Amino acid sequence: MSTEKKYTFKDFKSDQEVRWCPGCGDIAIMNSVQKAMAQLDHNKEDYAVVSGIGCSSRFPYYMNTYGFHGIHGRAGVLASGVKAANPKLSVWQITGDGDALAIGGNHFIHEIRRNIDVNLLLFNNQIYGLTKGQYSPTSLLGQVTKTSPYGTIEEPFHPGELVLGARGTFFARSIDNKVKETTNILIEADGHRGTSVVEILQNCVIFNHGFYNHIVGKDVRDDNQIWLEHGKPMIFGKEKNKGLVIDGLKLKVVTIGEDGITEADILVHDEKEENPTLHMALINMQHPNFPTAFGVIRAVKKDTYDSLLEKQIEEVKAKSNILCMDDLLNSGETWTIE
Amino acid sequence: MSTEKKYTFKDFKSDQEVRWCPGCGDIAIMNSVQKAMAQLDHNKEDYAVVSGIGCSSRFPYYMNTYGFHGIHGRAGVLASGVKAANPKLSVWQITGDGDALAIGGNHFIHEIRRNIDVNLLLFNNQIYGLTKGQYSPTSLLGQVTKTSPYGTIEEPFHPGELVLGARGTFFARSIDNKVKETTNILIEADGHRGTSVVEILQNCVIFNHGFYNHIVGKDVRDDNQIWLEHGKPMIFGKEKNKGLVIDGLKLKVVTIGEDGITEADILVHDEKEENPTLHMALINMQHPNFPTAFGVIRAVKKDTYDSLLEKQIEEVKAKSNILCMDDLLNSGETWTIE
Amino acid sequence: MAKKIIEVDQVVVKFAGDSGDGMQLTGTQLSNTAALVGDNVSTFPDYPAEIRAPQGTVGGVSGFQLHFGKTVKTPGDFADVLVAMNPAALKANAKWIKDGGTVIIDIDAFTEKNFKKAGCEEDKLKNLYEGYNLIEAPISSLTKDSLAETGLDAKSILRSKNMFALGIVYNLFGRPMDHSFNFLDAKFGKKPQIAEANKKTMRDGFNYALAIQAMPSFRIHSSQIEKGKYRNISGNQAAAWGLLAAAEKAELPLFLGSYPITPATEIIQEIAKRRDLGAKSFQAEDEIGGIVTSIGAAFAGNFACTSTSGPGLALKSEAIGLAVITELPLVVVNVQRGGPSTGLPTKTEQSDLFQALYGRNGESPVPVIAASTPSNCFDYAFEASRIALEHMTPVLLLTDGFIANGTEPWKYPAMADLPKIKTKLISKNAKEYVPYDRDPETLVRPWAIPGMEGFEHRLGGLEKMDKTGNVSYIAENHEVMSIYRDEKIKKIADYIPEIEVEGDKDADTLVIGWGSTYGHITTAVSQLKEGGTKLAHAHFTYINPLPRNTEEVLSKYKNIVVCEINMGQFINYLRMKFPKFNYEAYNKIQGLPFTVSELKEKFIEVAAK
Amino acid sequence: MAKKIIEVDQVVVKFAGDSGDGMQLTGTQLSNTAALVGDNVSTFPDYPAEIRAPQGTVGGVSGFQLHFGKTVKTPGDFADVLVAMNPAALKANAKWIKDGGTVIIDIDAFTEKNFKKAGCEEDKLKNLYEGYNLIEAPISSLTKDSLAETGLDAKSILRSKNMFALGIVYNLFGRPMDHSFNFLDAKFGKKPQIAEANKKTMRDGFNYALAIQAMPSFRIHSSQIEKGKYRNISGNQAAAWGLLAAAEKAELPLFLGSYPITPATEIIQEIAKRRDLGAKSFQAEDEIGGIVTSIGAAFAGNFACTSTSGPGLALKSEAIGLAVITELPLVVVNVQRGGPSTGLPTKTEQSDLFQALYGRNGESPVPVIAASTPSNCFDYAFEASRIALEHMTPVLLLTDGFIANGTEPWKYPAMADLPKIKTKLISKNAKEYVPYDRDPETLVRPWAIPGMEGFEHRLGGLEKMDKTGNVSYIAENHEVMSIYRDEKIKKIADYIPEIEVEGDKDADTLVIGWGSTYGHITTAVSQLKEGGTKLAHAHFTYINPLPRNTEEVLSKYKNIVVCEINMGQFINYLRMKFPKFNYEAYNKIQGLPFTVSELKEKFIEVAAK
Ligand SMILES: Cc1ncc(C[n+]2csc(CCOP(=O)(O)OP(=O)(O)O)c2C)c(N)n1
Ligand SMILES: Cc1ncc(C[n+]2csc(CCOP(=O)(O)OP(=O)(O)O)c2C)c(N)n1
Ligand code: SF4
Ligand code: SF4
Ligand SMILES: [Mg+2]
Ligand SMILES: [Mg+2]
Repeated sequence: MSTEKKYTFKDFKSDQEVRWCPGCGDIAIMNSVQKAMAQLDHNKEDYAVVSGIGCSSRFPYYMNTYGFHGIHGRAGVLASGVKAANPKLSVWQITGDGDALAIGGNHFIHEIRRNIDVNLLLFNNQIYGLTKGQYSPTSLLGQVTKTSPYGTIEEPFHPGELVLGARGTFFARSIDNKVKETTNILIEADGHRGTSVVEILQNCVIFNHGFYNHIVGKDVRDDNQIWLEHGKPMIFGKEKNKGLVIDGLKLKVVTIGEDGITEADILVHDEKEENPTLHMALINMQHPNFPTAFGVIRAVKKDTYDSLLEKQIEEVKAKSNILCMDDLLNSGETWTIE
Repeated sequence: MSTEKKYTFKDFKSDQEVRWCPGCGDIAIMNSVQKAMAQLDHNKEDYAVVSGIGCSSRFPYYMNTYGFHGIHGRAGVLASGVKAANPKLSVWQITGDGDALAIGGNHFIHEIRRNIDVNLLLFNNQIYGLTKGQYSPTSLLGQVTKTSPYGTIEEPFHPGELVLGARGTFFARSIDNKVKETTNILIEADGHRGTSVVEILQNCVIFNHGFYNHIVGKDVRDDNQIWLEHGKPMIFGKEKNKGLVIDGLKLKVVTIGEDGITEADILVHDEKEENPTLHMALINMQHPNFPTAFGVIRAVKKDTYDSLLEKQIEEVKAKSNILCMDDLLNSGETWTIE
Repeated sequence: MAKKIIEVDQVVVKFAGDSGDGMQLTGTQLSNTAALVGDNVSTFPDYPAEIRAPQGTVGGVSGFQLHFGKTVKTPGDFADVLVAMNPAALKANAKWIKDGGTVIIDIDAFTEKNFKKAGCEEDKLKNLYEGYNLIEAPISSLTKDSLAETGLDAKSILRSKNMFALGIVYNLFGRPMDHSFNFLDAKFGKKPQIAEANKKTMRDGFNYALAIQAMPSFRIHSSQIEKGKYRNISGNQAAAWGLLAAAEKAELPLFLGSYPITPATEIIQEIAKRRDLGAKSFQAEDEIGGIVTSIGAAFAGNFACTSTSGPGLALKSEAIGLAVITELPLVVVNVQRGGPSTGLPTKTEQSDLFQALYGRNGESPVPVIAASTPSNCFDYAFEASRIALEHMTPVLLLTDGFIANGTEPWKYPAMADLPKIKTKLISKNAKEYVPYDRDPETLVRPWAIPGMEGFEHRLGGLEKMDKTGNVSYIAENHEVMSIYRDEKIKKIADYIPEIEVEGDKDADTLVIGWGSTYGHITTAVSQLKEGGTKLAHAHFTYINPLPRNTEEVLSKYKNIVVCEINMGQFINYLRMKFPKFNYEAYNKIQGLPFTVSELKEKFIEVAAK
Repeated sequence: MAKKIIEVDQVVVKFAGDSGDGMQLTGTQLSNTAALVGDNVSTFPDYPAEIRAPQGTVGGVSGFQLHFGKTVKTPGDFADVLVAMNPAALKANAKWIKDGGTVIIDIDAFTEKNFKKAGCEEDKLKNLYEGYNLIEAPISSLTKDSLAETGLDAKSILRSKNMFALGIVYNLFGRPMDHSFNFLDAKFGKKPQIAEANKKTMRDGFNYALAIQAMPSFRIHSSQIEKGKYRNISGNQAAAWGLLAAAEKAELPLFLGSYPITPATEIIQEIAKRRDLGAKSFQAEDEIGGIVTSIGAAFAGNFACTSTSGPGLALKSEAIGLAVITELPLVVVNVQRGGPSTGLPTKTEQSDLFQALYGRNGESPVPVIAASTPSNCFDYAFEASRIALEHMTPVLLLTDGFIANGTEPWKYPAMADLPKIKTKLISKNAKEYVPYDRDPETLVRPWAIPGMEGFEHRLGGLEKMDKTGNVSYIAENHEVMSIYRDEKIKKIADYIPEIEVEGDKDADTLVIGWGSTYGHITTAVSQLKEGGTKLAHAHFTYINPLPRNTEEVLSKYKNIVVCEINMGQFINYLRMKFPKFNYEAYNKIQGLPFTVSELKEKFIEVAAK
C-alpha cells in the first residue's frame, strides 16, 4: 500500500447538482462513500457505482466514477452483471429498502447466495421516498403511510436476517450521520471478497423523519447502540458498563460489576465465525430489550461467483482443444463434399 | 370434529390423466395430499389448489378441487391473492424449487413475511424438471447439469433457512415416499394459521435420480434422518440411541449410554418456541456430520395478513360514516348549482 | 388613475415557486373557490421529479396552473397572471405568459443569490419582463409585517407567504376568501393560532392588491353551469372511485393489487382509504405481484383490478396474457408517462398505446379504453369494469399524467343512476358447470368461484380444450380457441356506443384525437369555428374494439388529421384497421399536452388543403 | 415377386413412438447418415409438453420427421414412410401419411392393452391402414431373438428395438450403416457390449428388410450439393454459435445472461459449454435477471446477449427499454412458441412479432430481425450482433420452435470469411468522452467502458440531455432525443441488404413471408412454377427497419399475399408502413408450420385472381 493517497474525497464528486432534500441522510452517506474511496487503493476509473430507482438510487449521478442508474429493483442484477463481466472493477451497489427488498428482493437474495463480489449499500429509511411516502418491506407493523392510512398489517423484514437466510458472508450496519464509522465499515466491506451488505439507517426528513430517534437520540444513543468490533468484548452503555452474554441459546444484557459480572464474562465479537447462530442473534437484537448492533457483524470467507467463474474458464480452457471459433466449427461430426 | 369423514382420497382425484414420469416423486406427494384432504374438515369446494409452472406445478389438474395452474414463479402471489380475496378458502400452493426459489423467490419471502394463511408445498428435486435438467437454486455446488456442464459455481439456498430469514412461522420437511408422515405433516400445516412451508424432498427419476439417496437409502436412512415431534426428545438412529444436545451455541450428536449420556440429556423438540435460533440450527443440520431433520420444525403463532385485513376492514367500517358509494360521492367538499 | 378592469370569459393563472412554497395548495384553493362560485375549472399541477430539488433552482420549481371561467376544457396554454415566488420560478415559466399578461413576483426573493441559483443574470431576466405588466410585490416582507405580532417563529411566518399571494389573486379576480377561510379552520383545527395567521395574511394580501393601482382587476363573465351536485376531482381519484362504483354495482368486493409508481400511485392510495367500503388494497412487492394477486382474487370471485404506469405495465405483460387465456375479469389501469424506460416520470405522454394493445406474447387480444378528462376517468373506469365483468376479459384503461393529476369540478352521479353490472357468475342452482361453454351471442364463458359446490374446475395458462377447459395440445383446437378469443373482444363493439362527431359534421376535415387530448382539441376546434374554419372532431375513447361506425365516419372526410402526444401510434393503428383512408399525423413528444394555439395553427393549415 | 423399387427425388420418413422409445436418436442417426452421403436434409422433432407422458398414450408420442434427397427445404408435409412403435404413435400420425405410403409397425406392440391406452379400438385403427402399404414387423420379438445370446437383461435388450427399426429404414433407402456404427462405438466406448448389441440389432433389422418382399426399396436421385465442409446444426445451436462468432469478430468477451425456457433453453446450454472460448453464461434467477445482468455486462464492455421465448420476452420488456435509452449494444434472441400465456410451449408460432416491435412502454424503437432456416440462425445471430455493436442498440432476433429444434446440414464458414465487427469503443487516446455525441451519419454514440481512464460517465433510464447524457427534463430535449433514437434505427436500413425477390419476378402475384416459413413457401412457389403458375416471393428477415427497397418491390405486384403462422401481425405492420397497397392475409395458428400443399392451394387461388 502506498502511503500517499491518490485522491481526496472531492475527486469523487461529479459536476451534477445534488438534488436530495436538505437534511436527507443520503447526503451524509455520500460523504462517507467518497471518503472511503479516497482511502482505498483502486484507480478512479475502476469504480462502477450502480443503483436501481428511488431517492437513494440517484446516487451514481453525483459520483465522478463510472455509474449506472438502473431500473427499479434491478440494482442487484445490474451489479452482478458488471462484476461477472469484469471482475477487476470495484462495484458499488446503491439501493433503497424498496428497491432492494420490495421489487428487488429476489435479486438481493440471489446475489448474496452467489456471493458476487459487490459492496451493497442498503439505504434503509423504512419508506418509499421517491414516490412520496408509501410503506416499504421494512416499515414497522402498524405504521401509517400513504398506502396504509389505517396502519400496515405486514411484519417487516429484518434485512440482516434475510441476508443470513440467503447464506450471506458479510453484513454490517451503520447510521447515516456516523460518517467516520460508516467510512471505516465501507473500507472493510470493500476488502471483503463477496457480497458485502451494509445496511445504513437513513433518515428521510420528509416522509419518515426521525424514525430512528429511539436509537440515535442524544439521550439514548449510548444505551441503545452497540458498536461491534472483531476481537473486542461486546460492551456498550453510557458508562461502558453493559455487555452481552449468552444465556442458553439466547443473548442477555448484563451490567459489569453487578451480580459478579466482570469484563471477562462478556462475549468477544468474532465476525469470522462461520456458524451464523450468534451473528443472527446479534442482528435480531431489538429495542427496547436490547441495544441495536452496529459495525461489521459478519465477515466470513467463501469463494465468490466471479472468481469461481474465472477459475472455471481457465480450467476448461487448459483442457479443451477448442480455443477459437474455427476449432468449434470444425469440432465433432463434419464432412466434406468435394 | 365429526368422526365420520365426508370424503375418501379418491374424491380428490380429477378425471385428467396423470402425466408425470413413472416413478416421479410427485405422484406419491399427490397421494399424501389427497389423503390429508380426506381427513380434514373442509368442504371440497372450499379448497383452492394453485401453482406456478414446472412438473410439480401440473398438480392442480389432477385434483378434483378448484385449481389454478399459474405462470412460472407466481404461485406465491396467486395464492396470496386467492386467500386475501376469500379468507374462507383452504389454499394449497404447489411449487417447485425453481418456481419458488428461482423466479419466484421474491414472492416466496414476501408471502412468508406477510404470513398469509396458505399451505405452501415446496417440491424440492434440486433441478428444473420440466425444462429437462438445468440446475436450480437448490442444486448442489459443483453439480453437473445441462446448464452447468463443468459443475455449478453457486452455493445453494437452504429453503428452511430462507424461510426463517423471511420471518417464517411454520416450516416442516418431508420425503416424497413417506406418505404417512407427509400426510400428517400436511394436516398440521393446514391447522397452522399462516404460511405453512412444507419442503418435500422429491425424486426426479429422469434428471436428478436418487439425489437424496444418502438420506433415504435403506442402509443409511435411520442414521441420517431424524424425525422431530413436538414435546419429544430428539432421538434417532437404527438403534434409537443417538440424540441431539446443545454444545455452546451449536448442536452436537451424542450416543445415549456413552459418556454418561442418558435420554434425559437429549433436547426436547419445541416447535412453538418463538426464538428461531434452535429451529435454524435444526434446519441447517447437514450430512455427513448430522442427520437431516424432518417433521414439523417450527410452528409459532402470529397474526395472518388475511385475518388482520378482515379485522381492519371491520374496525374501519365500524367507525366510518362512508358505508356506500353515495356516501363517498357526497363526502368532503361538495356544492350544488341550482 | 382608476384600476384597469379586464372583461373576460375566462382566465389562466399560474402559481410557481419552490417545491416547499406551497404552490400546489395555493392553486387548489383558488380552483376550489372558483368551482364553488360556479366557474368551470381545469387545473394542471406540474412538479419536479425530485422530492425536493435544491431550493431556488429551476429544477426545483413546482407549478400549479388553473383555468377558470365560462368555457374551460383545458388548463390553458398561456397564463393571464403568473405568480412567481423567485427568479427560478419566473425563468421556468416566462415562455408560458400571455402577451401583455400580468406577472406578480415576490420582489424580496429576487436577490442576487437567487438569480444565481436560478442560473441567470438579473439583466437577462429583466428582459423577460418586457411586454408584461410586472408587479414587484414585497410578498415576503409584507407577510413578515403582517404576522410580526403573532409571536410565531420566523420560519412559520414565512411559510404563510403563499396565503398572501392567494389573497392578492382573490382580489384580482373578485373571488371570495371565505371558502379558504373554512378550509384553514378545518385544516388547523387543533392549532387555531396558525389558522388565524394564515387568514390574516390572506386578508392582507387581498387588501394589498386592492390598494395597488397597477394591479388589474378581472371581471369574469358568469358561466352557465349545469345544475347538479358538484365536487372537485382529479383523474386518479376519479379512476379509483369508478372502480369502487363498479364493484358496488356488480355486488362484488373490490380487490386492487398494485405497486406504487408515479403518476399512478394515488389510485392505490385512494383505494387504501376505502376499507370502510370493504375494498381490499394489496400493496404487493412489485408490479407482477400486484397483477397476479389480482388474478388470484378474480379467480376467487372478487372484482379485481390493478393500477400502474408504463414501466409497470411492461412488467405486467406476461400476467395479462394469463388473464386473457383464463378469461377472467380484470381491470388494468395504466397512467401513461414520458418514456422510454424511466423516461420522464412526472411528465405526460400517450406512448403506451401500442404496449397496451400488443405488448404480450402470442395472440393476446385485450379491450383498450382511454379516458379523456379528469372527471370522466370515473366513467371510463366504470365502463372498463363493466366490460371486464360482463365480457369476462382483462380490460386496459389508459389515462395519463395530464388528466390523472389535473382536476376539474365534477357533477357527480347518484349511484341509482348508474347501470347495474351483470356479472357472469353462474347460478348456484345450475345443473353443471362447463368452464368454457360460451354464450353464443357474446362468446363469453360463465364464471364459477371457489366455494360453489359441485363446480370445481381447473384454470391455467396452457391452451385449453374448447368447452371443458382441460389442457389441450390439439392443433385445430388451438386455432378454434384463438379465434374465439379474438372474436369475443371484437363482439364487444356491439355493447359500446358509436362514436359521435363534434364540431361541423359536414366539414371536409376530420380531426381525430384519443384520450387526454380531448380538452385541447375541442377548444381549438370550437375557437376556429368562431373564426369560420369548419372542422369535424372525432374523439376516441374506445380503442379496442373501435366503435362499430368508425369506418363509416372516416369515410366522410377528405382530410383526416390524427393528433397525439407520441410519435404516431393511434394513426398507425387506424392504418392497420382502415388502410384505405389517408391520414395525416400531428404529434408532439415533449412531456407536455398540446397547446390550443399550436393545434389551431395546424388545423388551419390542414383545413386549407 | 421382385421388390418394388420407387424412384424419387426425395423422401419423408417419420419415426414415432413413446417418449422412452428413442425416436429422437433414431431420427438423428438417419438424418446424419443422409447428410454424410450428400443428401439435403431437413428435420422436425415433435415431442410432448410433458417430460414423459403416460406410456402408450397419444399424449406421450414423441416423433421425429425428416426429409432428405435432392431438393429439400422443409421437413416435408406427409411421410412416405412412417415407423410406428405402438398404436398411439400410429393414431397420432395417421393423417400425416402420404397416400399410398408405407407404414411399418411393431406388431408386437399392437396389443389390446395398447389399443386401449391409445384410446382407440383395434378395428377403427385398422381402417386407418387402408390405402397404405402396411408392414407388420415383429420388431420387439425379433430384437429379443437377435440379442437372446448376449446375456443382457430383458430391459436393456428391448431398449435396442429402435436400432432394429433404424436398420430396416437404412435398407429401405439404401443408406449405409457404418456412420451409425461409429456413433455407437463412440457413445458406448466404455460399454462395448452394449455397442455391439445395438449394432447387431441394426444389422438384423437391415437384413430383415432385405428379406421381406413387401418392403419397398427407394432409389433416391442424387443431389448436387455445393462443395464445402458440412455439419448438421439446429437453429438454437446455430444461434448460439452465431453469437460466439460475433464476439470473436468484435474481439469482445461474450456474456449471456439467461433463464431456461422452452424452446430457447438450448441457447444457454450451448453457451455454457463454451467456457473454453471464454464465454460467460450466467443462469439468472429469472428472465429479468437474465437481461439486466447482460445490460450490466454491456456497460462493463462485454458483448452481451440474452435468450428467451415469448413469456420471457414479456418479462424482459421493461429492461429492453433501459437498453434503448442507454443505447448499449445487446442482442435479445426470442424463440417464439405458441401463445398466449404459457400457451403451447413445445409448439411453433410467429406470434411475438408485435411484442418484439412494440412491447415496451414509451417510444422505444428496436431493430428486429428474423432468421428463416435452422442454419441461417447463425447468420442472423451474427447480423443481429453486428447491428447491436455497430449501431449501439439492443436488437431483437426472432426465431421459433420450428427452426430452433429443426436441423439441417450446414455448409459452415471459415471465420476468416466473416466480416470484422467494428465496435464503437472510443480510443483510449481520445481527448475526451462525450457519451451522447453522435456520429452524424449513423447517429450512433461512442462507447466508453469502466476501466478506461478519464472517461467516467453516468448512464441511466431517465431522459438524457443531448450530447452530455446528463439527466434532463427539458421539454424540447425530450423531442430531440426521441427523434434521434427513432432516426438512428431507421438509418440502419442503409447498412443492411435490399430484399431480393425469388421466383418469377415479373409475376402478378407476390407471396410475402417472414422468418421460419421460408422453406415451405419457397418449396410451394417452385413446385407451382413447375406446374406453370407464376409467382414472385419476397421473404423478409430484416423486419425493423425494412429493407430500403421494400416499397419499390411491393409496388410492382397486383396481388400481395402475406403468409404467417399467427393471426396477421406482419401484414398489419406492412399496412402501417405502406398503407397504399392491398394485402391479402393467409394465416394458420395451430402450433404447426404451413404444409407445402396448403400453401400451393392458396397460391393457386390468389394467382388466379
Ligand atoms: C417498475 C417500477 N415500479 C415502480 C416504480 C416507482 N418507484 C420508484 S422509486 C420507488 C420506491 C422507492 O423506495 P426506496 O427504494 O426505499 O428508495 P428511497 O426513495 O426511499 O430512497 C418506487 C415504488 C418505478 N420507478 N419503476
Ligand atoms: C416466464 C417463464 N420462464 C421460464 C419458463 C420455463 N420453465 C418452466 S418450468 C421451469 C423450471 C421448473 O423447475 P421447478 O420449479 O423446480 O419444477 P420441476 O419441474 O422441477 O417440478 C422453467 C425454467 C416458463 N415457463 N416461464
Ligand atoms: S424524500 Fe426523503 S429520502 Fe428522498 S431525498 Fe427527500 S429526505 Fe431524502
Ligand atoms: S422430469 Fe422429473 S420431476 Fe418431471 S415428471 Fe419426470 S421425474 Fe417427475
Ligand atoms: Mg426507502
Ligand atoms: Mg425442481
